[in-house]
Amino acid sequence: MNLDLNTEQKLLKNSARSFLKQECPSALVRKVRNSDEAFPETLWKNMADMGWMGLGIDEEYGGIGGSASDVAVLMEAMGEASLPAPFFTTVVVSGTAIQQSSNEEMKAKLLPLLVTGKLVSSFALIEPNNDYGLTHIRTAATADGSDWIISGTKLFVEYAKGARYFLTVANVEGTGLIVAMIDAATDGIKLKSMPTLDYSKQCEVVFNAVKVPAENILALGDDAESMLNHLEDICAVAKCSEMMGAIQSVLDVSVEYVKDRTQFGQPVGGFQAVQHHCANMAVNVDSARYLTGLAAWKLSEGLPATKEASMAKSFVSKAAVRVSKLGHQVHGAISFCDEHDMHLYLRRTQSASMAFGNTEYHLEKVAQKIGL
Amino acid sequence: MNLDLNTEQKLLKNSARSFLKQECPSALVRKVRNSDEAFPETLWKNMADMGWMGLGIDEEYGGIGGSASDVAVLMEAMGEASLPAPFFTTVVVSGTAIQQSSNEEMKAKLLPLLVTGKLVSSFALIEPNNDYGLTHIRTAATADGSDWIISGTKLFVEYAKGARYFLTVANVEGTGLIVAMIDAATDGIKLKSMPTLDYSKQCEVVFNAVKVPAENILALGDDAESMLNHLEDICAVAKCSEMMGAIQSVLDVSVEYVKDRTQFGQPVGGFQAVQHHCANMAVNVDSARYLTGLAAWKLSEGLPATKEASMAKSFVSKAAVRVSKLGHQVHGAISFCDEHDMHLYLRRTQSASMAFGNTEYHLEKVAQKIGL
Amino acid sequence: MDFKFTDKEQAFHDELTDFLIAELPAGWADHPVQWPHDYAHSPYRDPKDMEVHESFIKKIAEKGWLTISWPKEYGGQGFNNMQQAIFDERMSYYRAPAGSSGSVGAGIVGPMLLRIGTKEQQAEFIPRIARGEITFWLGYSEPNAGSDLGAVRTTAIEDGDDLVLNGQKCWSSLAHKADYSWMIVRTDPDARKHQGCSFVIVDNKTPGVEMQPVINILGDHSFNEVFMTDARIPKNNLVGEKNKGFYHLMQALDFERITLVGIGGFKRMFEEIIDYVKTNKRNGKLLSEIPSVRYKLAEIATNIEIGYMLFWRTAEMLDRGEDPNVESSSLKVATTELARDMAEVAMEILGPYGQLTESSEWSPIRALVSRGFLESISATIGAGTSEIMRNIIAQRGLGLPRV
Amino acid sequence: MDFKFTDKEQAFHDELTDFLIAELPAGWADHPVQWPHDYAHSPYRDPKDMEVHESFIKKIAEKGWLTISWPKEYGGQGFNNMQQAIFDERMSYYRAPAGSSGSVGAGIVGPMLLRIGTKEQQAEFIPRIARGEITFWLGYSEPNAGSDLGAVRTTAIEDGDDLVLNGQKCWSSLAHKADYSWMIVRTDPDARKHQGCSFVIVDNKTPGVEMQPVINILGDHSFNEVFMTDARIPKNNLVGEKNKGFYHLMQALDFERITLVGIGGFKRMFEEIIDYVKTNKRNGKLLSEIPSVRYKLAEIATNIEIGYMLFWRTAEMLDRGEDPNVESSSLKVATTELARDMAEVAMEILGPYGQLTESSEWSPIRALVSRGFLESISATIGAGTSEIMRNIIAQRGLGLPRV
Repeated sequence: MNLDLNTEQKLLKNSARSFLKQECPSALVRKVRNSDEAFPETLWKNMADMGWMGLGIDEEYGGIGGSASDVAVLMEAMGEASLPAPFFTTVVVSGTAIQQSSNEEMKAKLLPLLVTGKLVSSFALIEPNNDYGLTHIRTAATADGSDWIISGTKLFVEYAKGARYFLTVANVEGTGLIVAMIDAATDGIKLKSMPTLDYSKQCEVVFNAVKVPAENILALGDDAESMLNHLEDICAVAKCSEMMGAIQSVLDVSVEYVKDRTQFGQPVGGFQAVQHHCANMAVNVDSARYLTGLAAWKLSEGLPATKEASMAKSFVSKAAVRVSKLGHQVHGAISFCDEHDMHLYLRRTQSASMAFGNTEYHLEKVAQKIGL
Repeated sequence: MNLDLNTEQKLLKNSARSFLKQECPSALVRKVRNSDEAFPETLWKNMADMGWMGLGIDEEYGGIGGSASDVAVLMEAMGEASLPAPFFTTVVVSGTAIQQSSNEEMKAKLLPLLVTGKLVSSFALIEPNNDYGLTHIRTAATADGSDWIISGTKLFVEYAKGARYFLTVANVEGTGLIVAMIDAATDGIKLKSMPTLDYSKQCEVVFNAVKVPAENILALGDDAESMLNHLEDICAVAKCSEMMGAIQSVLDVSVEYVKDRTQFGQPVGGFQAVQHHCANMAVNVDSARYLTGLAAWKLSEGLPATKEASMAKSFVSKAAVRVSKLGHQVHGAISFCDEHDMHLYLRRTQSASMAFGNTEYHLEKVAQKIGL
Repeated sequence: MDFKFTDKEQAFHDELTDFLIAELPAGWADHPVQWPHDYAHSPYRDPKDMEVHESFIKKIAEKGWLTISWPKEYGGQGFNNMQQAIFDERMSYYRAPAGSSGSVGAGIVGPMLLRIGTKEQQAEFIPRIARGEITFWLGYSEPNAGSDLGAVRTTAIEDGDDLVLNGQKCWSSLAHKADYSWMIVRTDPDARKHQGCSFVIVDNKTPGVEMQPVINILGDHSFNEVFMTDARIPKNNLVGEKNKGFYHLMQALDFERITLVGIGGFKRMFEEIIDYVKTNKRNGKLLSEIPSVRYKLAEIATNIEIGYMLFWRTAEMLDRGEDPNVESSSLKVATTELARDMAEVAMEILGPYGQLTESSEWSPIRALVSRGFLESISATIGAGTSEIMRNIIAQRGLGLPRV
Repeated sequence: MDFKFTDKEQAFHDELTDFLIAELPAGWADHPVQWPHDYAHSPYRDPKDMEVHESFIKKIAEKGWLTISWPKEYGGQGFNNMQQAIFDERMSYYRAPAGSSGSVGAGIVGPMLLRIGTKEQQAEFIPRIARGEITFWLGYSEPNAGSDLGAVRTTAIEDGDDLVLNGQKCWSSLAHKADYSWMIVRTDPDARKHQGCSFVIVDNKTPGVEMQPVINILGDHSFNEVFMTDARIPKNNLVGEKNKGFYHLMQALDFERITLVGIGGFKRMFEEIIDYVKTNKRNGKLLSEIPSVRYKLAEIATNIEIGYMLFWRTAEMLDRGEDPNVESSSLKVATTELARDMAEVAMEILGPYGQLTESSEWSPIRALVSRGFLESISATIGAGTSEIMRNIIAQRGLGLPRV
């Protein structure tokens, strides 16, 4: 048993942190937020040059391999930096989906582009009738010769404006779900901004009788179901890692601040109430770290991971927001200013806590897995 | 608006507190706990001499009248003293039920006994199939000429062994509920102890074809339903008052202790963590007090009180246990000894929190009342 | 206990309610953009709403209701504090415009001037506050004096008939939109920490007073940094006893904690959430049919009721001539945590929809929840952190030692 | 991160599991009456179970497993701390008898003697601890030294070859059933608070050592007050460096926090609750079908998983030669709060049935929940309150100042 990172992961973590500190300071996060661009192209290119887009992608497609635990390390560093770029939807979600697919054509076509950063992909799942999960998908896919016609509205599609593909889930009446890579350049696609508190440039995406060639289908029926179930674990753990990065920063920044800030003639970190807030943050951060690590490890080992992924998502979603709020509380008014970074963590953790199933959603999954 | 007690209530409170301090010290609570007697007869007699059994009972039956708010004052003092006697089931529950009944015969027969302390009555509601509420009542009442035959098992019947009557809820197939005063001396009644953590001498009561004369029926059908609904509010508020008394004591005793107890060269009450525990206790106690007061006032005014009663029960049930536990925490190990009184409050609040509907039960009632 | 208004109070409650329904434009409550217990003060998305806002304040001022608990001679109605509380509750319930930072003038500065101001000061400021003509900002916090207000360093040194101010204030809410500051300054730099401070009124237009905007978490300009450099104010603007500012401050803080609550806003916001869950489906089910949604909202309803009672209690105490020092602290702890809890519960119920920041067809409740989530972060910090409030409750309320 | 046992660890885990299943009577786990993380120590309702208890301890001692992480020369197996942790987990999961206060000897005194004891002390005590022949009680708390152990006043003054003890210990768990005390005493009464203390081993039979029973919240005699009046012990019984007892104490407390957890007991208790809700109806519905029951139990399951990882972490650190001082504090905070939460959740789920204190046909889960509810009150207090644990995490873990 080793509850630390292994040597390669430590290296990866350090290099990711120093890269992002340099290339993705919080000033950039604010700049992107205030601009119309979907994400900073230069940063994206530099990330690709670091080889990150190949993490978790098989070597035969130009990737560098690596496990879910390695991806977790990177996601954590990105959470720490509030990365304003579509790594998660492109590499983690779409990369995993394409690799899992039996559609060799898509793999050969898209993965080499993806690993070099030339392909940005977004994930179009949620619909006006639902808030998460695979039920109530009304976006319809109907066969049209060997093609498919897809119509429906998708919400909360992150970084849709910069995407070249939409990894899309639709429903084939009577058959079940279908997972398609829809080329963003196809006729009949309309985007509308849905600004959210985490600055992640989410969009409403309307597919109006969009023609999708058969070769763009990643999975259908049972395959689609099992792909999406696996993605659910992957997404949950990745979001936990992202939150981990954010709250580790919250803790570090807070501890530093309360050591320094003086009130009533002593560092505020000397007050027992502040100390206990910080201790609670630390216990939450540690607990979140090990739970996330356990789930990522199970995924890495190819073991059934749903219980652990859902335990992590249910716990970290709550813990991360709790820690973020405590971070604000020990900072006081200064953390309520835009110029301070504390709220960036709060925003990121809050949105991540709701993404891909909130606490109750995942508690219900845990309940099922423990035999209830 | 007056969020304090009125003058009469202050007098009642003071006299009740000093009476109980004298007549019902915690040593008596322990003595009764360790003995086979259902409750201390002398104490009961002295309480009757104080006129308490007539509180809330109409003057025409020898009572002294008084509102739900007045009863709340007394219940609070009894909670403070962990009173080991059936005032609640006799005066509050049975007294209210008999008065509300249109059975003038029962009123004339039982109320004069009740107000003089000569009648002890217990409340037999819960059954093996349920945990609270009026659903799933399987104790069956069948007509037998002008009499009724009642069969079934009741659980958690407080002070059953000392009771002369059981206020009992049964089901008449096809007709609905029936509320009866069953004479404890009737053939076919068996009692078995169900020891609980609050020392309240609860019993399982088995009615085996018990013959109940028609004149013992307090209500039937819609009348029974409306009587029981009213009783539910009454019981909820009385239990809140009882818990209030307990947690006010917890707060008072704790504050006194932490001022006195020295560790690390200062009173432990000087430590911010302890201060904040105490502050949290105080805010909870105040909140519980006003919510309970509001519900009791609504009952006193004859206004619809279900929303307020359920708000109070849902909140106070949680707050009281929270406060009791904080009381233990600021006391440390000493409160974990039998000889210390702190656990008496914990026991009383925990059992009361579960009695007559727990937090979720009452939150659901609140939800209905706020239009959900 | 008795939870009924007196006939007079009830009559005022009803008159005010009728007035608000009659005078506010239909559907007005959907215009202000605010979460209960906010310190962020950016009330409207549509700038045109400011016209309604200003004309409504005039109407309220005409009724003499801006300052109803003040003596009639000072432009008030001579009503009691309970009626003042009823006014605050009704106004906040209807989200009626209360004047840009008007509450600081009418809620804090006015009552303080009536208690400790000179006749001249009362004559100068009170009628104008009552008519809604002038507004104030609170000059308390400084970079090194946040929770520890005893550490204020801004000095006000006598020089002839003037006081010369030097120093810096921060987190000065809406200072840039106000006319005057109600400021605590150090008048005896040699005195010990909690001695040597005094209250002064500072005209924003005083030469040497400069402001820098600070953008808050919501992207709004509500805070300012205010720099005083040899800013001269008349000695007459010193309010209360010189060097006894700290004693006055305690009372001023009580008023602040009570004034800021806006208790009716909780009820109104809650009603909007209730409406939403009763009319919106998710995953094939009305949100209101989900048991955990029902429990959570019932719990919020209960806590709102508690907030109301803690609020009425402070008014009741003021009417009895008591200082609700500890009670206003309990009120603040309870209602600010409620502001956060309600945002968090709403977020949980709305799922990803809760995070939307701009009104669109997909935003529940005019995208107020994401705003409330961020806004309420300040609730447990501003005007005394929850930690300071708990210290007060423990030390002043329960008599635990100051160590 | 890697959450796999090594092959050797896994083999031990499996061997031990097989042993426990084979050697414990069928259905044994239903006999002990205890809630996870209890300090109350009254394991059985049926006195006959004590026979099984004692014979089982002998079997464990024969396997050399009472002290598996000790060097072989001292009767141990020379296993690592992770194997020790596996042993603790399996034993507590199967509710296997661990010896009356045996854990104090094997879990705290033994490891301390191996680190700081003399060869003679090791020779005298270690083999007997390893064979389960002698048991210890912890002589830390005194009437004025609870959280503040620096305030111990019991003195041990040199007199010839003896130390003469005078003073009083309290909350002495199971002292009346043990043979020796592992006691902290003041050897230099003139030194400053945290100096001048030392550890001694005190034979219960020493003349001048008197005990008074204290009945705990559960009605059991587990605590004692212990009075030392001119009690003479050999100087050789002083363990570690004289007057440096406080440095040793920190390490002893770490062992205590880890030893006491009984992490497997959480899993076992939880499984019983799960079984119960799956097979019992209330109001026409299986308890397990109620959404809030499902959520609450899923949350407990998650927190048990966290407890397990915090537990393994301390073992991993010990194996790396690190002091898990902060980590054992996190472990204690997390697991003791879990012990309380699990009792509270079980109480909520069981409703009035949860309060039953004696096994009857109406008592769910052998009436353990009411016991757990009371028992777990002590969890966040004993062996260092949660407040002290949080101080340690903040000050030693995060480097916040001691003020």
